[in-house]
Amino acid sequence: MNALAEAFRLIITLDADLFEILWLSIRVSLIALAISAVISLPLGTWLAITKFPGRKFCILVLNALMGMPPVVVGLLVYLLLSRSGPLGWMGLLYTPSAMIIAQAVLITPIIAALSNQVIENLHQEYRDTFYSMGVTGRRAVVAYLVDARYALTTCILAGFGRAIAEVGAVIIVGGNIDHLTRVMTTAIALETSKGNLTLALSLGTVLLVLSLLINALVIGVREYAAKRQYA
Amino acid sequence: MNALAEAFRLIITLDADLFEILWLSIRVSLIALAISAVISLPLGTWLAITKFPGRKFCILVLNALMGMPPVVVGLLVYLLLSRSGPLGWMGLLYTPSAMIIAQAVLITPIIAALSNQVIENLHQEYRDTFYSMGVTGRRAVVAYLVDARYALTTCILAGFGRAIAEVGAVIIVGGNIDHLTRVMTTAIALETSKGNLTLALSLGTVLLVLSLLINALVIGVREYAAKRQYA
Amino acid sequence: MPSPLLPIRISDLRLVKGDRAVLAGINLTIGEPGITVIMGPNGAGKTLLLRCLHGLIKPDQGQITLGQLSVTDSRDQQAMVFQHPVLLRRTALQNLAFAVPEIARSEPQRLLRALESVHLADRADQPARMMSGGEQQRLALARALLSKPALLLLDEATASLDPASVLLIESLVKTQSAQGTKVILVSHDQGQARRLADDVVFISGGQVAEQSPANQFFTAPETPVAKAYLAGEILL
Amino acid sequence: MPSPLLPIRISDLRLVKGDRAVLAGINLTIGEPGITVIMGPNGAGKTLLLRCLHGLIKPDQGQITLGQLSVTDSRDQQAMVFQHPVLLRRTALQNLAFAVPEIARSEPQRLLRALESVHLADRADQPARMMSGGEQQRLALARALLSKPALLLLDEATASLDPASVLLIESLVKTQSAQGTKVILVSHDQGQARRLADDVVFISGGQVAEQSPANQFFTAPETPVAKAYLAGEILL
Amino acid sequence: DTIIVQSTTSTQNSGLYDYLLPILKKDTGVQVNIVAVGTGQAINNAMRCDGDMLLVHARSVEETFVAEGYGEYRRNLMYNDFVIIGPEADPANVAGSRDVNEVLLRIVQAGAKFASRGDDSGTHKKERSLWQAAAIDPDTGSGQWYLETGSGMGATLNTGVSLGAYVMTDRATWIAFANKQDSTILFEGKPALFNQYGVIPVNADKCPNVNREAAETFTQWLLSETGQAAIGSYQVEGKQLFFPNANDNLNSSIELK
Ligand SMILES: Nc1ncnc2c1ncn2[C@@H]1O[C@H](COP(=O)(O)OP(=O)(O)OP(=O)(O)O)[C@@H](O)[C@H]1O
Ligand SMILES: Nc1ncnc2c1ncn2[C@@H]1O[C@H](COP(=O)(O)OP(=O)(O)OP(=O)(O)O)[C@@H](O)[C@H]1O
Ligand SMILES: [Mg+2]
Ligand SMILES: [Mg+2]
Ligand SMILES: O=S(=O)([O-])[O-]
Repeated sequence: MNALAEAFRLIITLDADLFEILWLSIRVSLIALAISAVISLPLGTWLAITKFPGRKFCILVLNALMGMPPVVVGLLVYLLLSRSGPLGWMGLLYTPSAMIIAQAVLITPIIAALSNQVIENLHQEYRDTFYSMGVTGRRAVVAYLVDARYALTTCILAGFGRAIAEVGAVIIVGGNIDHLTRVMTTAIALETSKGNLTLALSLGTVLLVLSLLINALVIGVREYAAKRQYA
Repeated sequence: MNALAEAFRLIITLDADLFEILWLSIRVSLIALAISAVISLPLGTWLAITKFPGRKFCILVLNALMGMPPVVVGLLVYLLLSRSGPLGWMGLLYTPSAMIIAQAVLITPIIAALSNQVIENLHQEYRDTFYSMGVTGRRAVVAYLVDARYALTTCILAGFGRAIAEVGAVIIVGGNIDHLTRVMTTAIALETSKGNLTLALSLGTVLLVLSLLINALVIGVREYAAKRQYA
Repeated sequence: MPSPLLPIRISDLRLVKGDRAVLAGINLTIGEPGITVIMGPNGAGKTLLLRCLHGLIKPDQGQITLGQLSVTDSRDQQAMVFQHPVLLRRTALQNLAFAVPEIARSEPQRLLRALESVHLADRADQPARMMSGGEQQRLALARALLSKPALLLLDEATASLDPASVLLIESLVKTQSAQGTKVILVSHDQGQARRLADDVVFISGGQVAEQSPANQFFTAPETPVAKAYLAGEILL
Repeated sequence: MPSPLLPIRISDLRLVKGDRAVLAGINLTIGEPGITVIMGPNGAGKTLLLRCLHGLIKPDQGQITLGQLSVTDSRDQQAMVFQHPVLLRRTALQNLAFAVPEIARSEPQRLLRALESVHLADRADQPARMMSGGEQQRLALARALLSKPALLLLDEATASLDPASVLLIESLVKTQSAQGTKVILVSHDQGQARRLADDVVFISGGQVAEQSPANQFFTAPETPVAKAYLAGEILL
Repeated sequence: DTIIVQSTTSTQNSGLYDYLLPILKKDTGVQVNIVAVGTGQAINNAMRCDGDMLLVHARSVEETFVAEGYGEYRRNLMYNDFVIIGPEADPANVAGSRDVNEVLLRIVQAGAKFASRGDDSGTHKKERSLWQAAAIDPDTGSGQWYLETGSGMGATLNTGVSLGAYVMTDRATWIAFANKQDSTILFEGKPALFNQYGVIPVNADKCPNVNREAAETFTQWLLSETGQAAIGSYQVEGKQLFFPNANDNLNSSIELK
């Protein structure tokens, strides 16, 4: 198809504009992922291993929030950051920071809910032993995260996928402003609305290639570490 | 906030138009989920338990496809279903069927990649026993799916969340036609572009409530079944 | 110094699973230090009783006190080795370090000595889950002993050990007991019970059938059910 | 009718993990029907040897043939009970039905009889993972016996059974062996080995140290290492 | 009878279709499904035969579409005008400008922000032509003061209003827009801001699947007395949004209000 050839051309010539957009996409999504992971992984783990009334309900809400429409997240963050909003004084609207916030909000429930499930499975195995050794609280959370690290990479990659593919939220809070907040997905949406389907598709292909590379990197590191450890 | 009050009003009055849109959202996403699950769960399972060259690469691709931008999926399905596309004769463009196809394409890699991880964990436990009992192929896939059913619900809910929250793909192939292909997310996008932020947010809230109810139903059934079984 | 968790008093302990009373009113007082061996047929409720003592299961009914303490309050002073020990996805040494982080920080050599004591010194860096069944059981024992508990619960802790390892573990347990740790040990191995037991509790069908000093139990069991068990005749 | 998988020939079997040769050149021929007991210290390589025979591990080097067949081709005719049996997240009866779907369809009563034979008839509908250690082991045995294998591999299959259950299982194994199934059994229980073994293979440090008829092995072991093991003296 | 109209967004966002289509349905029985997208996408979709009619406002593109045989013919349908909106405080003081050139010049000189659609739509093309007429190249300030949102009119207004930027928008979308905050119309009513909407039935020779009859019915209804009257009677907040002009095919000297 034309789009593939065009994508190939885009990748090998990689002009400054495309590079700028690509790099912003990566930066925004990775930072959002990092922020989200720091919150969501301990949260998901803690919910898996701590008993308190309302725990089931929290997990339910996390699961439901996986279905939070990006546009809604975008609007909420927009209202928060808009000049008349509570955080308006920070002047973050229509900056990459705003996009990072929106993406982090969007993927936190996803990573939390998925990691909750992973840790719950491991918890069935470790619970008695940890109880017996008096391992609770923070130590337990860290131990679970460490011991489930391989399975958790899939949760993290799911979060990354959602972040990098996301358009509805970032376009609202970022504004898709050229040379400022334009990322791959908003560029694709723009080309689509211009009717440049081939260009849109080839940008999509470039993004997928990028996604593939990052996934390959992460999975590669995981496999390498797993192999080294159990050699 | 106003949006919450408005959402509450929308829910209790639930007029025919809103009901139509809500119902279409649910129908499209659930059918897409069903189609996708029938493909992705066995696929993810099969990839977790079958050794063949290129298996790792397939899993890598699935993981990367979790980051497939909805707009790209929308475009691909559009090109397929467009009058001048290969399946144009079926006349599916701008119908709910087109939206179902797009959503199913979008969430299949997600459910497959997540279930792959879940089954891989169970496989570590069952592998030797299944090998010893000569359980392979279809029987093994079914057995894994049955025995991991509780953990798999989270994967399925993640897929559902992505489907119901999705806007980029369905707006391209559905066209957001009033009384025909307008779903909650495209309605929210429309209201946002009209500047009706409050209405958009309250529609978002309604969608979240719906999501919460469906999640509660699924998780409730899971808990009930788990309890009955291990009473 | 006798264990501060003595006497252990269990009164009318009941646990129902489905429609079966798997613990059907256990009344038991363990007042003496030393080693108490719990015996009884498969499914008698030995593991469940140990789990109740350790606080892993809340019984449906009944009371347990250890010395002045409740089960919860005594948890820190207890250690347990499970019938199927669960080791973390780490090396042998890391498994020990994780169990006793303060010791790992202040006296790391003690971890190595603990490994030596169960003859696993050369396996320090092997992933624990890749060890043989007997090696894992020995590692779990070393882990439990490191915390110097006041009460040590062992659930068939030597079931898959070779004869020499069995004797090794027995001597470690005896040493520990001599240092004041109260040991409660579940075993099907009569030889082991004879070698270790100060007294024996015989459980059957979720109830205590007999509690006697060891020599009396093995020479002249009071109850027909214990007699039959020792002769290998009880079938549920 | 003797087992079609005889003789079992193992030549120069090697397996290296990290920098240790955990199987260091095993040469072994098992030609006679009946029950072969494998003994040896913890970590000797007994489990790994059984897993190689069953095809669960591909050795780094060496050959195995069973009768005319390779390991892979004989898989259908083998059954194995693992040191820690894994049961599915289903009821006891469903576990059996899953293992032998044709029997479950054509003669479902056979499943119930199998449960009875290990005295678990009244547990048919209990989730298997909620059973006691000994109950699980008995269920795993019933599962392995149902397929009427030509070769039955048992890895410490009675380690956590009570004395009566041990005798029960032993008699089931003997019956099976009398019907032509070749049995290879790993055990640390010398009493059991004496009761069951037709011949004994003694493994130590990943190598076969001795292979003798049972009465000879127990009365006059050829190798010092076996002698020490029987006396409870070997420590790795 | 059902047809699909590939349409510009302003007509949908302003509520025109919600008003017209029920009347049409009653008059002719035709069911019209609106797919409202960017101009480029609408034309592309129509070229791929995924619509029976095109309703946009980018005259030169529309004429090419017909010239290349994708459309049967093009007719003027209605017009309104573009306006320049910005914060009430009007930091660049554009309100008092004499003409559009001066508006743009003042914005640049004051260092104020200007939010552009940046999406090659009819509106965007119009805006670019204004910059060109004023001999200013805004691209040098892209990302600094010239903000190309690459989005539809509504999204661009959301952005512009939130940033206190100036925006050129069609009047209909602005009147119906609900998130005005403290922005308001600062400049309007010059012939250079004229905004013509056109209607084109898709050519059945290129696209055999089109519902030619119903498309023709709809087109003729729009151009008829009834349709034109209906368009003229649509109001939001007491203001007329679109002015029918099917009979004027020169539209050179329309009087703007
Ligand atoms: N969660 C549960 N649900 C139903 N039954 C259970 C559950 N847990 C234990 N049981 C039953 O309770 C009985 C006692 O179990 P327990 O594990 O205490 O036996 P045990 O005396 O330790 O036996 P063994 O010597 O085999 O280890 C068993 O029959 C077991 O099947
Ligand atoms: N994957 C592995 N990586 C490293 N070492 C391993 C691995 N699997 C087994 N070993 C080592 O190989 C040796 C033999 O293991 P095996 O399980 O065969 O012992 P065994 O004779 O069955 O002992 P036991 O009586 O304790 O069950 C052990 O020392 C074990 O630690
Ligand atoms: Mg037990
Ligand atoms: Mg072993
Ligand atoms: O309605 S537009 O053509 O300006 O998108």
